[in-house]
Amino acid sequence: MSALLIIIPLLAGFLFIPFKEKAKYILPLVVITTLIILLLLSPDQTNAMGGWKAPFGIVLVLDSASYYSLLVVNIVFLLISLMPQIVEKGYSVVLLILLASTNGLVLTGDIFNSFVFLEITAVAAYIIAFSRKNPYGAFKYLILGGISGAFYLLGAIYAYIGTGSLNFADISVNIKEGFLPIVALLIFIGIGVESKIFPLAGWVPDVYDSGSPLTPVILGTGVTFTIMYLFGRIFITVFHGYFLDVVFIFGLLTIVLGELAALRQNKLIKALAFSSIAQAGLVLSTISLGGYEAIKFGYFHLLNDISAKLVLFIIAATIAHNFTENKIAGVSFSIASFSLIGFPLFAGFRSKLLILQLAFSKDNYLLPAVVLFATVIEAAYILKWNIKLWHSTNTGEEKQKISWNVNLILLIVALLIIFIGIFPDLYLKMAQNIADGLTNYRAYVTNVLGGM
Amino acid sequence: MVYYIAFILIGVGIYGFLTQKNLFKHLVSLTIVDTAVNIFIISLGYIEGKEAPIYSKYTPIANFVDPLPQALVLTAIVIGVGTLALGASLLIKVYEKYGTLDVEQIATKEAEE
Amino acid sequence: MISLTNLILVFLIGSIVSYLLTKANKILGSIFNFLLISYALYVVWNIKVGHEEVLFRILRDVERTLKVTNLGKYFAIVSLIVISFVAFFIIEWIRKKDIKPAAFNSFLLLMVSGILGVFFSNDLLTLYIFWEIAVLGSFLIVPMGKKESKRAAIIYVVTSAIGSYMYLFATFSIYQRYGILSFEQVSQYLANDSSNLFKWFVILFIASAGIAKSGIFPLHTWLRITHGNAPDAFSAVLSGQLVKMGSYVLAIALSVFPTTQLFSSFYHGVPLLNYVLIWLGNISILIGTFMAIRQNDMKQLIAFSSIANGGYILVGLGIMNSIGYAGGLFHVFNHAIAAAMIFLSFAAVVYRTGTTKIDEMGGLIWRMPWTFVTYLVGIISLAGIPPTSGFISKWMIFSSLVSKGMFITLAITFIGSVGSFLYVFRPLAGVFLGQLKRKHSDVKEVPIIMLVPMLLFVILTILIGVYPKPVLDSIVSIENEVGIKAIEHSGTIIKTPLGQWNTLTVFTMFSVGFIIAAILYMIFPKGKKVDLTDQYTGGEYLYNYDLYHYATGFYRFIERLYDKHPSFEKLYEKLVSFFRYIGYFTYKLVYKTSPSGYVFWITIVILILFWVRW
Amino acid sequence: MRRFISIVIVFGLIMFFINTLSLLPKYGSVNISKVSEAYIDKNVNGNGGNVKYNESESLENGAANVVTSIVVDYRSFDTLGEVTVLFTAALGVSLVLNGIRRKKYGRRPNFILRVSVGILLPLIILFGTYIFIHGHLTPGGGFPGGTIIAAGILLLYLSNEEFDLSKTPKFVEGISGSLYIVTGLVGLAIAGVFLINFLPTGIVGDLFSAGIVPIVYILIGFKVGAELSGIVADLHREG
Repeated sequence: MSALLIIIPLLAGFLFIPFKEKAKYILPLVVITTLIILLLLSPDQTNAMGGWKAPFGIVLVLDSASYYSLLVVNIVFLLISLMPQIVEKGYSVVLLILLASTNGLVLTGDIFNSFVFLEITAVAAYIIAFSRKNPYGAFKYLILGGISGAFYLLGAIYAYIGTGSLNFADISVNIKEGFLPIVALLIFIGIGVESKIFPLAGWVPDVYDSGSPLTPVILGTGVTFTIMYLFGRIFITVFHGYFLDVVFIFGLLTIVLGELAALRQNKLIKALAFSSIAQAGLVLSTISLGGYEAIKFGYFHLLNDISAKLVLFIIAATIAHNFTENKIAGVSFSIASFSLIGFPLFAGFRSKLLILQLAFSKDNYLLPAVVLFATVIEAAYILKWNIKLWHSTNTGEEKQKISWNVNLILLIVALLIIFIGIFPDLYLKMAQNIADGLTNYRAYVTNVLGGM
Repeated sequence: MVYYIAFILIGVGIYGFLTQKNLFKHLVSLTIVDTAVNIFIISLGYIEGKEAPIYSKYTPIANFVDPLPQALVLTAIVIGVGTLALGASLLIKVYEKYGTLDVEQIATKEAEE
Repeated sequence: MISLTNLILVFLIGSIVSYLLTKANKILGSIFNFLLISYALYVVWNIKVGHEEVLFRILRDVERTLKVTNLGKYFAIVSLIVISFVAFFIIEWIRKKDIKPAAFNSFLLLMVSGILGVFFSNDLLTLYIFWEIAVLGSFLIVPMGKKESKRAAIIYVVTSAIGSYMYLFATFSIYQRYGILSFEQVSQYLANDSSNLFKWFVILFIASAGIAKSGIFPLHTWLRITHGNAPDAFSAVLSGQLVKMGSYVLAIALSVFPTTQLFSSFYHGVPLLNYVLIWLGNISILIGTFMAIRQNDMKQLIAFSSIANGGYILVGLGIMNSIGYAGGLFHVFNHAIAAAMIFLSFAAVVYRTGTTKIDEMGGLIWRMPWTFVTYLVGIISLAGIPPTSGFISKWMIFSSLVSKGMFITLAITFIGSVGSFLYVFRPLAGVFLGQLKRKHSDVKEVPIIMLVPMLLFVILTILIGVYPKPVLDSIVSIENEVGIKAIEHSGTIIKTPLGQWNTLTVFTMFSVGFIIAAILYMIFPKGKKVDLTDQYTGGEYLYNYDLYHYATGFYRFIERLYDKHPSFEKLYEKLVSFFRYIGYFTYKLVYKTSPSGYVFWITIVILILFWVRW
Repeated sequence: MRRFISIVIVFGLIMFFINTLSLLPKYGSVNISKVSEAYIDKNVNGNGGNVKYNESESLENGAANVVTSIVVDYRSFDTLGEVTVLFTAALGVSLVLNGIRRKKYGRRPNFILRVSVGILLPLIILFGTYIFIHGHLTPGGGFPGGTIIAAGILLLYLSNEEFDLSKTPKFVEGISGSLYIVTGLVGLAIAGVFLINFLPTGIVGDLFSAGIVPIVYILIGFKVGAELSGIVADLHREG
């Protein structure tokens, strides 16, 4: 039954290809139906595609981790589909395909299938990254994605040679001991490019600054969450945290250099792109601290970051000048940026505090020092933009007025950020479930291989 | 033996990336890398003295090579084609905008903006 | 009487209410602000010490509690007095200024809620939370001032972020080592902790938040820009009160975790840590004084004086003997009142003339006499001349320095107070004395509502100068609470090892002298008032009316001595541009390169991991 | 200088890959993994074993070409993803190159080409359809068949200037793709499992054997043919 989550958007996409423009109206309907189906499904079930049991056929795993990640991704897509202003002509079909592929990435229990869905997400992302002004950025992203896809494929093949089958649970149980380093390295390269780790994520600023408002919003929130989930699924459940110390170092590098590079940007979207790189680095290094708590707080921080980024990117992409005429956008922009920095009344503060406390309890003094240093820099450039946009005297050339539904969504997310700041257990419970699903790999293996 | 050919081909593809200036050559190197990976996957399935995995008059009983890599390659090739097609169309747009496909000239043009 | 948590909640909700009210009508919103703040002052005034409340719970087992201590209560009363007077001042001031009034009022209340939380929090984490709320509140108001204030807000937040994040680092290392955060338990654990290094690290990092906020030496550069360019009335709050939050944390770091017991005495009973902090105070006194003399913008001049006075407070608190500590605390009160008074008078001057540059003004004494009086009493108290309260605290600090035998610090503090005469006189001469500029001829006195708080400040300073008992009583209670031998004082007599000081006799002497001078001034024939141009100067006819006002380059002869002084602002700017360059370097190298660059980085990562792994 | 560095890097990379050789089985002596063993003997569900051409009856899969059985039946979800990649690529090309007018090369295609197209085109189309109809019996299947048809369409484009498929590839693509999903959904409706093979699988080697495998492969053939000709059409358009 969980296959429906992938099939319905795909079917809608296929049917609406001849009349692309009208797809804009059915996009919200499709997302709502997938959400309803998701709510009807019970969290731990495994569906074998085509009736072939686990190590032989492809298996879709719906445990507590993938259930809540799907919930988050579909809600993000719902919010975006409710804002037709930012979706250009004909791109709704691409969004439908992207929704199908992100759901597929979360659900799949087979390494080659995850490669295929990763490629679908990548191809959809290249199309979204392209806009009149930015063909070169999209091309660079395509080359980088192509190469990383090839390495990911190599990793999958080595895993197949090592275990005899392509199933995640099978790989995690009986991969021959020599294969793990090489497979982990290649998969790390494959996912590293998408999850914005320092040296590999060269594409991020050019693609996020593609001129069309859709690109940063969907890539920065929905796709980032899916990739982070995939990272967690592979490196924790399948590899039992084997490669995480390397990822920790790369994460720290990403935070510091991401923030520094953001310091000199003179375009808001580029600065926010670097901020999302740094936040992704922070999430990755928190997760790679290892242990149930670390993963829980890592995903909690990711949830906060996603909600703040959603607001920031929408505003940065649509109107990037003074807020005097659209106040609601201005207020939600400030709230999101304060939550990003970690001022007390907002969500970001909670997750940063918990991450610091966790790092100290693991006697790791490097991560807090880096996090605090990065927050100082982040405070500098985010607040610079905040002030610039609130107090900019230039009467913006196009008096762009944000339409009411975009304002409404901005307000809802901003109030959610404040609500989480005061009562964090809504996000915490979600993060806890995701951490549960990812860490007890014994349940995962018995669920997939044992039961049929 | 074929593994060495596959690895050397990957090396050639990467070398193509590192040294070429023209963007279209990057696309070609990407295809080289893809084909090299496909060759490597196929070579992993070959078993000495066994036939192609098809039941037919000539090979009625199962005496076959490993069919799974061949199935995976089928998919990998099509993905390569998809990316290539999209890359080619993007290159058309890049050429339209910058008037050249040379990396340095594009960099100088972008610096002017 | 509502509890503290409800008071803070009232302020948080109040900030939204005042936003709506001021949107409706500016004056109504400001009056609402003033009433709310004075109500808070009333609640804080008669809250009994030791009252404790549970606030909410962040880290699983450690609850966040609010507790009223003498120290917290004293600081809270000082701050609320300053803010309520300024709030009264704002009722009139807000109408003319071009800032966004609704946002101004609401963020002011947000900041006050943060301040209340800071002074009454009972453990390190609650203090950090409310500290950040106060920083957020004040950060939102600062950019409403002049053009330069946009940049100033960023520098302000970054410096205070540096301080508070070091503080947070120390808080977490304490929590990880002991599992508790409240001040008493932490001081006990620290007392019997063995490793000296950890104690040094913790105290220094906690004090760093105070250093950043009260503008002590290494992190003092933000004061000039922020105070100079913030909206005028708000810079009174900024320097009168927000800087005191920094002194509060310094007081906690030094006295609540009793550094005297933690460390062996290094010099006449003063531990090495205190000695280092005292020297930081000295350097900031020197910097504050010498830089203030050079300033031409009056608000930036007083900003440097707050750096110097922050240094005095740190020196006072650092000595940790009964007189010195009391002197430091008393100076907190004096400087808060004096700085607020001076900045209010500047706000009044700017309200009328529109500029803060000293050399563009002159002779305002005739047009704005009451503002002149407030400014005069303010600078007398700031410089520490007897009848006002400023003198007592400085005198206490000097006497404790003498009794401790720290003569170099004594010399520096003397230079500081002499220097304060100098730089304080510059705006007096430049703005109020001298010839009245023609464009200011129609300047009238500021409206009554703005005058009332200024004159109340004047009365308060002189009253405390004469009768310091209420302030000294609370200082005695603090010293008992903190465990330092309290100073003995009765009414107007303060006993110190070097002799006693009777404020009443001094005041009577001064008033007698003042009356005699007034009588003499009345009796003797006054000079004939003559118009500027009506004079004969060797055949040369004076046609330029404004030429003879000598406010420009007032202390040029002194400034020439140290023109090439090391400027820390430039140093920090170089540091920032260094970071910016690293960012630019990575951006160019990794993010802006051609596809071959990307592939290069992928292969490099593979090779590194390959080389490391195998 | 740059060339020297890249040579060193490439050499390092190849050494990295060669280092992994020690793990891999020697070329030619790979032992078949348990999964492929099951695919060959068609006993994933345990009721297969010694399949013989033209004799064994109603097996769990029934396709003579084992690779096709994997691609379309055992791992059919992969192929669904696969088809989506091509679909997205075609969609992307049409979005990126949203030209309108057909690009005119301005020179008449030479005589030989115009005449030979008349003869060759039906053969190409016939050969292509043969390939994807017999997908489950002979090597090749939906993908190669579709490509051959698209090559035929390309030949048409080259041979005469005015030829232009307007929107037909989009329709064919859309319908065949959704039909593929519908067959999967029918399986879901009947047996509660997506993409199950609900038709009888007949004798290995017959034309009408192996349940839904040939149907799906024909649909894929149409879809791939339509998509690739769509891409060819877009590349031929202006702008």
